[in-house]
Amino acid sequence: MQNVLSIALIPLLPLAAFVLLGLFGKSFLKKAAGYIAVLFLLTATVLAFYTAYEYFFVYGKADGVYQKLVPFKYAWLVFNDKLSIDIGILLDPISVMMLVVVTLVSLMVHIYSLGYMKGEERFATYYAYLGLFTFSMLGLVLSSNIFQMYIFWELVGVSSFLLIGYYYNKPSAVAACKKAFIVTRFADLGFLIGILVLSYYSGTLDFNTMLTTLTSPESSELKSAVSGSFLGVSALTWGMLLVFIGGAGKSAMFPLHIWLPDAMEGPTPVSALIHAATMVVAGVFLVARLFPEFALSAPEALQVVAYIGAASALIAAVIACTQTDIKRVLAYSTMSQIGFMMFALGVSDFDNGGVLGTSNLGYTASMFHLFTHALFKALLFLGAGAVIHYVHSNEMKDMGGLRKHMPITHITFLIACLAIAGVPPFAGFFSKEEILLAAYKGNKLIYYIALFTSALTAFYMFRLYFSIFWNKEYQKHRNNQHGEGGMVMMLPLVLLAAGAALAGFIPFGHFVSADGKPLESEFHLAFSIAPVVLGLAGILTAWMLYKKQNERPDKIAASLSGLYKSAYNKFYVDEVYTFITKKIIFKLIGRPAAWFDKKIVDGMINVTGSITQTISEKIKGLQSGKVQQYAVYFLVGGLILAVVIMYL
Amino acid sequence: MNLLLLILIPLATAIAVLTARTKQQVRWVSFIGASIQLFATTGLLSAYRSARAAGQNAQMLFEQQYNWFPNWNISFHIGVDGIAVAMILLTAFVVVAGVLVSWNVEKMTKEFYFLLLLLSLGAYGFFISLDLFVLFFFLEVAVIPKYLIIGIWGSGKKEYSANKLALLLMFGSALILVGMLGVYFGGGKSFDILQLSATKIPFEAQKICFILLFAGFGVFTALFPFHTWVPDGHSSAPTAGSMFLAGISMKLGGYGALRVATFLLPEGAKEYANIIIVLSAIGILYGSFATLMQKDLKYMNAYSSVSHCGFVLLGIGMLTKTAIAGAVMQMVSHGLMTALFFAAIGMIYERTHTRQVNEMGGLLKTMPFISTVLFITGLCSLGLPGLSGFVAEMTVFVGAWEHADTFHRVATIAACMSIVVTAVYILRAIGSVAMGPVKESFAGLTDAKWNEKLAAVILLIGILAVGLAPFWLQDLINPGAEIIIQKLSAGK
Amino acid sequence: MGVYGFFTRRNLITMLMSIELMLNSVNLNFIGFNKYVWPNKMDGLFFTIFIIAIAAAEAAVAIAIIINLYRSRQSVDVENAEEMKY
Amino acid sequence: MDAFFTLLKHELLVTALIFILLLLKISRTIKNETLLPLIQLLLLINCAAGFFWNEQGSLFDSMFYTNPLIALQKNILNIGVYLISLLFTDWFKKTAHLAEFFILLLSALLGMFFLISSGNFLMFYLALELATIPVAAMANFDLEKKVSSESAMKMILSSAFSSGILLFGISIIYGVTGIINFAELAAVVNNSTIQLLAFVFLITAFAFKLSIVPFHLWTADVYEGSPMPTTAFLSVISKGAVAFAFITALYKVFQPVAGVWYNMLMVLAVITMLVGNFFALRQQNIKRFLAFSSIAQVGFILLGIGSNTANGAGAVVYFILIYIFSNLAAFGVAAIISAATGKENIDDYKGLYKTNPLLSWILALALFSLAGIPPTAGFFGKLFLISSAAAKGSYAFIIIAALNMIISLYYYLKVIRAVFMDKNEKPIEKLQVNVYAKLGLFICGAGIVLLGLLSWVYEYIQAVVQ
Repeated sequence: MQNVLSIALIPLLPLAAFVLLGLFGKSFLKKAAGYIAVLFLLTATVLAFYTAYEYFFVYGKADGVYQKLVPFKYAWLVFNDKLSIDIGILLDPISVMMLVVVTLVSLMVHIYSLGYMKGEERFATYYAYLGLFTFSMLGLVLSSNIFQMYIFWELVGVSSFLLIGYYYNKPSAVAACKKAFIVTRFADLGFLIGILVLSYYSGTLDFNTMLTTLTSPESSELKSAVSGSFLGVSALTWGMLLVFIGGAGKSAMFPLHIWLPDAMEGPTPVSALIHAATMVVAGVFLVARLFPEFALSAPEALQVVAYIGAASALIAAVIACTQTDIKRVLAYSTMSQIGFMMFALGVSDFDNGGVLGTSNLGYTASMFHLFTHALFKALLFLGAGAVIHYVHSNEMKDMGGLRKHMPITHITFLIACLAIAGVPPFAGFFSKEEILLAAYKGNKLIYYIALFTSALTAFYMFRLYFSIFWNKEYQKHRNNQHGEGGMVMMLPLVLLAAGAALAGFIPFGHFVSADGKPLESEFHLAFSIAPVVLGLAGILTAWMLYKKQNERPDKIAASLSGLYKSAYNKFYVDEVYTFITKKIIFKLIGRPAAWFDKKIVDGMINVTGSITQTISEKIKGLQSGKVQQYAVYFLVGGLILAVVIMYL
Repeated sequence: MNLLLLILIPLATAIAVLTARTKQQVRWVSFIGASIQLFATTGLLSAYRSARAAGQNAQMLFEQQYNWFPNWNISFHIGVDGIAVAMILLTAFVVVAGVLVSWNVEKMTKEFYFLLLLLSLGAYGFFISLDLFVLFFFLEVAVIPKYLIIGIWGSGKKEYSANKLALLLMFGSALILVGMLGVYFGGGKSFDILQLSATKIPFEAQKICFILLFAGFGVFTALFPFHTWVPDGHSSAPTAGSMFLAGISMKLGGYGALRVATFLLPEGAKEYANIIIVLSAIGILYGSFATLMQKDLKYMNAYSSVSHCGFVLLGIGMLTKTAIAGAVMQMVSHGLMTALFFAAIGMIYERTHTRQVNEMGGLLKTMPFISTVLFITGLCSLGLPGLSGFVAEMTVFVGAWEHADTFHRVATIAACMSIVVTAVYILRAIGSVAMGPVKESFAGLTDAKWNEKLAAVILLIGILAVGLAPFWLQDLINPGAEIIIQKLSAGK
Repeated sequence: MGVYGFFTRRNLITMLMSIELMLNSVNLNFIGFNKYVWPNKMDGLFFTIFIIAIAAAEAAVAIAIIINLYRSRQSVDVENAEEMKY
Repeated sequence: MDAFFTLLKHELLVTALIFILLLLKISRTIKNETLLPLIQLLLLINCAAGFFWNEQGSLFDSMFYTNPLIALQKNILNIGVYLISLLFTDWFKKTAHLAEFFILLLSALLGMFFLISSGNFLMFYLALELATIPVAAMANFDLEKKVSSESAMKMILSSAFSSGILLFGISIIYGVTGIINFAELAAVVNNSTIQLLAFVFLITAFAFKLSIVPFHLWTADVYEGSPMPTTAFLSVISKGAVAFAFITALYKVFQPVAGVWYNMLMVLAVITMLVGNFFALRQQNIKRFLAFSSIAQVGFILLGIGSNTANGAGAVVYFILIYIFSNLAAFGVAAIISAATGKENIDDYKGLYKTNPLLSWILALALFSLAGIPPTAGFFGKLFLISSAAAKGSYAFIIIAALNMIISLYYYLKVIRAVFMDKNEKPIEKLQVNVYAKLGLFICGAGIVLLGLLSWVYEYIQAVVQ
């Protein structure tokens, strides 16, 4: 059977790297920091692949269905008889897949960073942070308990905060990391309350138990959860929606996406790790993890997931067309692609012909896309990193014509662009086709949105590509001494490029499906024509507009000025948030609260004090110093006392 | 394990401090005394665990009883249950750290340490006493040292703050006193907690006394709207003073509210639970929003203490076992965390001579250790898993969620919201203190010295021990909480 | 009468005399009660005798004090002796 | 031994002391430096002797009555007087008429002993006057100070006025019942209007002595003007004695009308506390400050007296014992400072801790004890007083009393603040405290700390009371 230790080591190795480098990275491990981290992660990656092999091919399957296995569980914090946070390991197709993805991408980033981050003062710290992040992410995907997931969820948040804020003395980086953390934190609040709701109704925090209590129609918990309602929506749906808010926050779904572009302030490999492959897909993973509950018991919530996903995909794609910072373009493209994964889940069904009457293709497609996207998006970011490393700028206007200067980067970047644009036979094509197919089966409106978006995707990706590598001729700076980057930087690019090119041929449906049963991926040539053609049209447009330096893009931008401007300004979502936080929370709640405290509550105490003082001042006249008056008071007092006693 | 040791060690240390000649001697004597105490408390922990494991099921262990004022049925009755052990451990941790952090106090060093030790003596005594009178005695013993510590060694408008603190705390004790007398006469003329818990106090008396007792202890633990001593007191106090105030003193209130008000007066507690919940929810939110507007680090932490202590009261008000266990955990966690936070602030202040957030920047560069400590406590404060704050807050939330009605739900959600606000202010603070461009005037500053490092590490160990392995703390607390709940449900 | 005198006179000696008046009224009381209400008990008479004796002692001390006051202030007016108040 | 000697032991001893002093005074002139230790020694012997051969019984046709409780009360007063003789050494050394001062003081003490032991109105009145008139003379002992004679004048006039009222009350009772003996009177007391009127007049006399509001107005002026030892004597010994007598009178004689005076005392207690505290808030002169604070303390004593239980009586005795230690300690420190520098204002105390840590700590201890803060004995004393009052269930009064503790803490802290926290350009320089005063302060300090923690003191008192 499974070897618990070998699985447990996968997250623990990065953690060990974190602890080692965190404690000693500044002193005697300074030189070797990077290599130690890479070594640890390499081991973890190997173990992850080994685990995947073992799970998928050796023991994972029983009766043709992939099992949810819990090889390890420890009651970490027992709340009451039913509820407890267990730290455990849950193996099922998606967690095993995620293990592979996370370790692989992380390893690539580790290796790449050896070159990219060379000479940084806090080199060891950087690797420590990477280790912490990888650990949290792995812990998250292996969680057997929803609260355990929340724990790692938060850890992911904080480690991403650390990584984004790595250049801590750059004010924009500080602002960005704060923003990232706070926005996701806000979403986590939803997640937390969602957990509370779910745990209350399901009576458990354990994923497997929750699956049985909340999805089997006979369970009493399910009945009470569905019957208990608030504002006309069942409690369970509320719970699922709240959980989804958490996922949406991490996955930068509209309107909680605002942190993502800003988060590009981190070092570029970090962007690759966080935004391409791991953290942002945590939300997707969460929805996938709870997919049976969504699909079987709270289909309304799933609808919401679908629409939010579609809207995010579209909006992000539009914005991406207008950005000039290459990392921001990639960031918005990430958001758009995550949107694809989300709505793919949203339109899916638990099994073929289930409650929604559609197919369960979406689930598989979503996971497939997650997988391929991780590969090509990591590649894109790392490529962009190489470019930035070379030209020392993020802005498109400083680039152009780089294909001759950095040939390897150019080729790999092109492969990635083709993949994301959905050009066969690259990986993105297969996964996107499945998504579109699922959408077509599930929800026609979303299908058309998706279709349009994928065309846009192709356009903006190639706008990026042409702007960087073609367009004008690159004026080499005099101070730019180094070349494209060393072996350590190119190796990951090549490896990932290979993955991006070939991953599409994996029969993904065999391994990952909503109900664990193998799913034959459908492939209709006719269906593929529309997306591919549209994608190619997008590429063509980009070619016309950006291949050579010319006036056309500006003209088009001018003719669409309203849309362009609002898209360029990210549809002013940031401004709305600023307004809400600055004006409402700070001015209308925070300041009055502080004022209230200073004036009213404090005032109450001080007034009590001053009243006492005033009384004391007022009655001082009694003590006049006149002995005769004293006697008068004496007598009057005595008489009053006498009267009171005698007649009352 | 002889519990008397717990008050004799600080007492002996305090006397030894008085006889010490040089400042250096004073410091070492206090440090050694506090460390011995720390060892004694860990010894207590293991003794307690082994006694429980050996099947001793009495509510209180290591009981001792001496007649004190037989005329009033007052006896010097001491004993501990798991909750008390947890609080004692917390105190020991904070005391050692506080002693270490105060290494630089040059002004009247001997008196300073003497008062610190006296304060800790009061806290230890409070936690082990099983007699209301003794409990009250120790509670009050701890008041005046606070006043003097703030007033003499404080900064800013220290006299005002010291006065306010002393008077408000006395106000609290006055309420407690009256409530205590009510319990005494209502419960068959006994001050003994165990005896009282066995007698049935009339409902009417319970109602009145509960208000008095809870409000009284509430003052100590910053129940809205009696919290105003907290910001001023904490911000004016010297570092160790703030640590003790937030880390220990506020816990006296929480423990009292639980052990005395709730445990002895279950009917009253049920009657007024909703009011407590409302007040504490207000306190939580209001404290966190007020924190948003603070510019002074100490004020920030003080207001956030108001918010965090709200969780303690919320947990108690929820009257479920999980919530009460959570409240106790929150006490432990908050004690460690704020103590560390104040320690870090103190270290920073000692170097930069400012506590204004916007006047600092980039301290991570010049003092990486202190900044990291600040950062970790900040994370603990906003409830990061793996650190103690998370465990405690989640336990309170889950416990609170056991009530199904809308009222409790709304209160819980309101309380949950504070974790976002907390994130905002903590990150704001850290962002502008530790991160950002390095201010030139701070470029030459040095990092923590050995004593400061040791203090921080000790508290960090506590935070991590709770955060990473909450189960041991829970094992400690749960039986105690269980008994309180039994009493609550038996009252019907 | 005595009380009235005590309240209104400003000369300390006169005030002292007023007090003596008050005491004498009490004496009258005692003697009167003794004679008419409780003729067979002598307590009232004794009481009176003692009151007279004490009053004398008291007056002696008081006058000494007043003289002292006069020495320091050159006045026996009660309103000149209001230095301490509030 | 003859009953006459055992029962009258305290009084005889004091009388003997008076005569010794008289003889010494007449025979030749002795320097203060030699006389004072002698007096202190004699007082110590007197103090110690008080604890032996205490029996119950009455003398002189039950005009004089004593029992172990009364003996205990007298002992307490003796201790107080001994402490006074120690603490105010500085002042005593300077005064020109040391022997006379102690003769007066001891006469007053004698009066108090008789007051406590009095079994009849005649005795009561005589003792009261004996306890008052010498004190008025003592108040005038700072001959060169204007305020001293002013305070003496106020004292003698007020007290004469008060005794006028008292006598009027007694004469009414005599008129109604024909009885002046307490024991017989107890049998016939009822709440007819005329008797109650007389009762109120009686109470005013006690109230005057105890400075219960509104009969307290003389207190502050007299305290401020008098020399320190007189003030201390007035505020501690005289208060204690009257409180003891008050208990005896109320519990023994007026027990039948307990319902009437219970409420009255509670109300008076509360008013007294409030007014005392409100006035104390603003005082700058330390003596005046202590005067008002002692008024507030009397409020607490009244709570105990009003409770009308053995516990209450015990608590009062206990409290007064503690109060003697605490208040004398405070006065003692003030006296040492005043004797050395002439400074009596709280503002002058700023920065005292820097120069005189020991005095500061004693002062702090004393004030905390007065404020009722543990671990000082004052905490226990106050707590027992309040508890005994609570036994009656009058929680409204208790709450007000408890709140009053806060106000009082505020002004005690004002002093503490001046001493410990405030900075001063020219603090009081380092003072040489002589050995007797040191001993006195030490005894007070030890008393303050130990009387509470060692419960047997209280148990002993309580046992005697019952």
